[in-house]
Amino acid sequence: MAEFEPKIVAFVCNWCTYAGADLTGTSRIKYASNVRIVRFPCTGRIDYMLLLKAFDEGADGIIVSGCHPNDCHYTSGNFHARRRWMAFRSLCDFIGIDTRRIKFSWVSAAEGAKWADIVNTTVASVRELGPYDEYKKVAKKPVKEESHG
Amino acid sequence: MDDLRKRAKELIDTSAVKVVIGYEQGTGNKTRALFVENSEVADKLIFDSRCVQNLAAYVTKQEVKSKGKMAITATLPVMRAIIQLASEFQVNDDNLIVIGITPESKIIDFKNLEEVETYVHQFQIEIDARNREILDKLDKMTPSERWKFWIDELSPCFKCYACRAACPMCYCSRCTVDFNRPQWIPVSSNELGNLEWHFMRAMHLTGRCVDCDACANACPLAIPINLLTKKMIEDAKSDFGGYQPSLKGENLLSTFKPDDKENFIQ
Amino acid sequence: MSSDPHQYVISGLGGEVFENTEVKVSHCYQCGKCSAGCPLSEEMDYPPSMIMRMLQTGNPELEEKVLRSFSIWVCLTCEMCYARCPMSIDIPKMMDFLREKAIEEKKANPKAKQIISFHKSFLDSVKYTGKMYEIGFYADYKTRTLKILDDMLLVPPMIKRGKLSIIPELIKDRSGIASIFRKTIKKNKT
Amino acid sequence: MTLGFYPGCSLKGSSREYAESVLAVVKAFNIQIQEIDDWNCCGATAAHSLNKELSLALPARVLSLAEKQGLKEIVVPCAACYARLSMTQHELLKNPELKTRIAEINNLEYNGTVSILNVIQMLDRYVTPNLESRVVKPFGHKVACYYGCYLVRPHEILNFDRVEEPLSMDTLMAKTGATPIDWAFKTECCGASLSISRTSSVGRLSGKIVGDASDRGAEAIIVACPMCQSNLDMRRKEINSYLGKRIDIPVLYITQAIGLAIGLDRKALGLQRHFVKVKV
Amino acid sequence: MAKIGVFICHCGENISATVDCAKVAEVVGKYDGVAISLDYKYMCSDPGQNLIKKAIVEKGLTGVVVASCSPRMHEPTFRKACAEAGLNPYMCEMANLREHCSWVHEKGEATTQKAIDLVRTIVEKVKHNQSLDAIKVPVTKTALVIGGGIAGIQASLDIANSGHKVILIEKDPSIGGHMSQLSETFPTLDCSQCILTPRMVEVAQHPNITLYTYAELESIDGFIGNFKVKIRKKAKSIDEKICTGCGLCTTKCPNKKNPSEFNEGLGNRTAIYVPFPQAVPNKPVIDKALCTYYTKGKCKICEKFCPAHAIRFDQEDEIIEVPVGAIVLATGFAVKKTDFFPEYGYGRHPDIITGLQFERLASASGPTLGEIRRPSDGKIPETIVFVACAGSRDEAKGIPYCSKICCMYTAKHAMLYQHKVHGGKSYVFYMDIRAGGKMYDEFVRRAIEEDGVNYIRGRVSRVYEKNGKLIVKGADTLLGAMPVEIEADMVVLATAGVANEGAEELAQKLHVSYDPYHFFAEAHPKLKPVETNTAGIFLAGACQAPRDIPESVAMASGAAAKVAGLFSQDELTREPLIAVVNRQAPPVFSSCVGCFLCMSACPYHAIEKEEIKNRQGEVLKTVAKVNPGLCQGCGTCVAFCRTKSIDIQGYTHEEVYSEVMALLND
Repeated sequence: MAEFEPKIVAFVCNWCTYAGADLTGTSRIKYASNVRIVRFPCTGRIDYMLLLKAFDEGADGIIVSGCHPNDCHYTSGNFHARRRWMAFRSLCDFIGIDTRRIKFSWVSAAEGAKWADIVNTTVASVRELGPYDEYKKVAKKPVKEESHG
Repeated sequence: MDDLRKRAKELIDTSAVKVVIGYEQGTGNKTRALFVENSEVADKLIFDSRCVQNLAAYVTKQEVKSKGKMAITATLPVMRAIIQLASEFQVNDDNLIVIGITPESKIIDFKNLEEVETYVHQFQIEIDARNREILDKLDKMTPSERWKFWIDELSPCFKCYACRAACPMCYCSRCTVDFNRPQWIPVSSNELGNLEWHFMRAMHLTGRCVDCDACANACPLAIPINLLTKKMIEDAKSDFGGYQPSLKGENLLSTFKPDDKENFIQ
Repeated sequence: MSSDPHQYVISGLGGEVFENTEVKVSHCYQCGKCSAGCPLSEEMDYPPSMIMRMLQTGNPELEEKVLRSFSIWVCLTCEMCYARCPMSIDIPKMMDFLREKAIEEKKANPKAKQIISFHKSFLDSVKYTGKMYEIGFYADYKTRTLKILDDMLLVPPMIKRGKLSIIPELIKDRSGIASIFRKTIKKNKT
Repeated sequence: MTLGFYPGCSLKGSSREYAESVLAVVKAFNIQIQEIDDWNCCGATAAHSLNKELSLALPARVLSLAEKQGLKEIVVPCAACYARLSMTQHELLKNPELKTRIAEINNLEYNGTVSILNVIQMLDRYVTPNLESRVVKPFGHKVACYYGCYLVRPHEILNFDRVEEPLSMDTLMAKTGATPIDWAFKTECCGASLSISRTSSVGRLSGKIVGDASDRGAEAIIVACPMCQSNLDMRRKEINSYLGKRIDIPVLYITQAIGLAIGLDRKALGLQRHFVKVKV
Repeated sequence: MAKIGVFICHCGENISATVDCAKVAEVVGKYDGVAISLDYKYMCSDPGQNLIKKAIVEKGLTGVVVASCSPRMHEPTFRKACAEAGLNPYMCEMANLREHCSWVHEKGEATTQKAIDLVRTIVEKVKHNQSLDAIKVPVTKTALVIGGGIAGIQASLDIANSGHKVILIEKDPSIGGHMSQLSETFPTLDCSQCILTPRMVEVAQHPNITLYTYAELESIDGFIGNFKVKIRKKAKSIDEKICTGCGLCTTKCPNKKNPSEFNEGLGNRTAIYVPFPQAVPNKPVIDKALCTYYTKGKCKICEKFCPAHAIRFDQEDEIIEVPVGAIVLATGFAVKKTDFFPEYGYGRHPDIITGLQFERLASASGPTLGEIRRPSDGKIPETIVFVACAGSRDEAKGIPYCSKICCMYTAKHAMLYQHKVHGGKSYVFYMDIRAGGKMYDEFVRRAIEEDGVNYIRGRVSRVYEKNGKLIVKGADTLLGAMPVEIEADMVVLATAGVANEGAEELAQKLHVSYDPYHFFAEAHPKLKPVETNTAGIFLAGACQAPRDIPESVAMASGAAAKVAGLFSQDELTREPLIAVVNRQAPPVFSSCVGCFLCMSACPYHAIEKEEIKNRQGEVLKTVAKVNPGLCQGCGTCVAFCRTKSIDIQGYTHEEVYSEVMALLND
């Protein structure tokens, strides 16, 4: 049986992680092709509802990534985002959303290798967890019964 | 109770306010909100342990606001809500007088909101023992078990929005749930729509909720949705050192500290 | 650390040093501050910074010289080098490893015989009594090194001052201590 | 709370006056103290020179025993033992695998709950606050406080005082009425671990220390380590022959100096046991 | 109905080697609203761009998706091309098929599928895009230069000479900075003050320069072209207009024993003082922390003697507010002091000094009038030791970097010593000699070869005093790390160059990034060395990293050129990717409830309150409003708004929502 290929959506900021992922490209570092990047001006712009929407629409895992603390292009967008994520993550955990499927990271424009690593480890860990059937059932998304190989 | 009625009459008679918001005897053993606009009606005012509805929810309602300056009988949760609303520019000394009621049913005449704030700040927001027990029980579950718990609990919700109407903090003129470009939250009352609605509401109340339980009390299906906000209060305490409604307007999620501690960002 | 794609790779003895002590010999930029501050460097055949340099080369001949050096035995692990190293290189920890390795490979410098005997006598005392029984240890050490007369002048005044006990104070759990030695040091090595 | 006491081998043998003076001072200040039952040698330099696991297993056994015996805090007057115990604590807490391996060797678990004090930390915590009011015979001498190696190094692990130019002993001695001198060899090594096996080096290393203290007018050298004391005291013949002159300033444990200042009996402090006569 | 054009680029073979571009074009071409979909070898080439322009005109496209490299690379190129063909440039977006797909994945179906997904996502986004117009903002053509050292002086003069107004502020009583403290300068040994003072005077006299000494930046508001800065002019307790600078007060002041900052503590100054004889302005200030009148309430001797009656004890700090269009940061550096190096004994022995103190000893205007004498007893040292890298390249002490200037000034110091003390012995302990620069290495060689300075390769472990000598313990690593001990009379430490105290605070005030050592960060290490990541704020000199004089001057001129370039236009054009608060019927309303939590969240204070009134002028509602000049477009407010009343152009709710939807649903 073919290995389960998780769908991973990445929400990243334009100035650090998007640029870092560009550097992964220019450095020709290979990583898993399961990830799809959505670009935002800043992690401060990333609405938590979008993360839920991604799960609604069938994502198995999510990456949220931006500038390291103190590196924010807008000085403090990432600090706001960090607080919001802390609250968001608590609530997810309390409601029973599998927080292992949401990876938060700081990837700077210089950390091309780190980006590849983040993607690869996320893909591997989500693959290990299997498809997010629990959520898909609630979201009335098709669940492949035998998909976990 | 006489003090309360006297004070209400005085405020109306001197035209200090146009309306006094309080409680009256409702049907059965219930109490309901009373809007005193002339001094005769003031005799209907009551206050006892049954009066748990958070009257602060009325001060942002257009119908009430349009009457003119208001006075409100306020227990501790109501006072907290008033301070939070003031920090969000919804009420101020020009349009609201607070008649405080202590746990011993004594009246406090507050001169201004600053005094209310000082009073409120004597007390921390604390989760009661019964709910703490439930939270502890939930904490001990696996995420999957919690997921099942919440899907089950929330599934009967038919989105009557009584919780929203009862909540003093849900005063938005347009709720996210009513937003349709894009449709963030499914309108239908299915499992997903219910989950997302209550999830979003809990997020919106993080750092703002005054723990008055009005939402859960208002729910016709007795869904314990207040557990969500209580959990957020608990976590705010451990993650950010807690919060208090404050006239300075420092909201928990709209501010930050550069050294906020987290342990999950890689 | 796990996300560091650049694994530290160095072959030879320097690599072994890293695996066993996490000391990266490549971190040394040869400023010489360790050698300058080492109280024993003038008695060493290679001062600490030279040892670092020799390991950096990865040259087997130089590595052999390191293991056979007197330096590693005369090092007192006084930690001065580590305290002042601008790169925080834990040289004493590395020295411990090199000593262990030198004994294992039977390459210990002949001049270090006395020092090694001292350590072994010391540990034997601990092994059999759980503690360092000074007279027994002295006797053992003197027999090992045949330096019977050295220091003997100190013994009577020490006994007079009550500084040496004639009877060893034994630990209760002697089998426990013996088992610790059994599990850590293979018999043939001591 | 009862303070645990790990004397270590020297304090039971060649440096028993250190133990005597520590216990005398502790008693004078009404501190509850209890020797760790069935303790063993920490392995000292010998163990870590020859075998890494042994050098961790021996101290770990001591810590396990202390923990089992309900001791939250132990005082380790010997600086070398203090460093060995602290380094073991550090290594074990840093590396869980190692912790498991050592527990296996020792047949004893250690959970890392014991806090390890050197003698100065112990004095600072329990004696210093009341010291000045207790002084009856101010220790009115110029003293060179000698810290040696293992009280301050490795600093990353011990995190005690400053690694260069430490001051804690000087501050403490000043409270007894002494005048601590500023000198250059506070933390230079005396060569103790080569004391027996390479006596020639020791004359030179210790000689520089005693020489500098004497040159700068010290009337006593104050130490907090049995190795340093034995070396500077018992090896005075080699020291003097290295220096080419006779220097007879005594070497006192800090607890002996404090004991004298608060009027304890000289014999109870073990002063008669020194090789260089204590005339101060 | 949308008419989207999709243009898939092969990027030579960079994309097409792993992505089946033709297939992508084919699949995407079938999507709703896609009017044309084609692939081409080089989209960014002229023919490639012409393909797009032609399609826009011929097909009447409402949106364009270029699937090629990273938008960070060519987004401006393609947006410009679209604009040239008459399509609003913000209707053009890019899908990143190269950096995020073809370069990072192996050739195969999964990679082509990912490319399809990425393009589809952007197509869906463009369907929701709106035409936007660039924002134009006016430019205030006055520059603020912070710091009056050589970098600040040079930047001020260059900007002023290009015809623009400059406000130069300096926290000390005089401009001149570290350079005014130096004796001679390497590699030419010309006198530092001789070349600096004419510049200082020029600053003071330039009609375009307003100089505020004893002044600091209080606060800043605004954005490029439109900053509003508040400057705190600390009270000098002197009426500068009346003071003639005669200096009588400084001779009469009874409070004389205060360590002089200018002489690095090697000399004293009075409480009312001019830091040094060539100071600009050459007028005294009263140091309130030291003055007997301010501390004890009695004295006023200076007032009694002042012939011009210029003393003003009641003077208070003054805050002035000025509009400026650009800012040059030239706040310089400091040298590491205190007991950072206890093993070297600095601060414990008076004859162990820093390199900057040695400059004062060697300077003709210094406390010893240029003779090298020991601070302890005034004797001329017969043996002197220079320790390089005292603090620099020391990871354990938190300064892993090379301070860059020390190798050169240490060689200079040793040389000056040999010139001044005949028969003296000098030693330099070094690890590497970094003398990259015009005539630099020759200079060091001269010290060694001609002046007989002894260079020993090894780091000093310890310095201590013994019998009136300073014992320096080192090792000669070129002799097998042989221990070396030198009995010296004086030791000079080349202490590390570090960021100024308060640099971090200033950077935060200005929203400028800084490195872990608190040096200000340039916007790009190679291509934007004088810009910061805050538009309109530039860097000059050693506030960015340790720099020598020629480099500081070059940087200052570079920053000045950037400022002049900015001032050459009357208006700036900014991207319209900013937040807006919605407005909706009837007639002008908003769903905003006016909770203003967005206000506290905004890093730029760009959110204001706006009253919505009816025809009678009664306030119906107070809502949030975004100041387009201040908003930088981070969108933090957007994610925060509960009523979804704020949205950000270019990344609207609908745009990002449709992106996510399209990503997961094919």
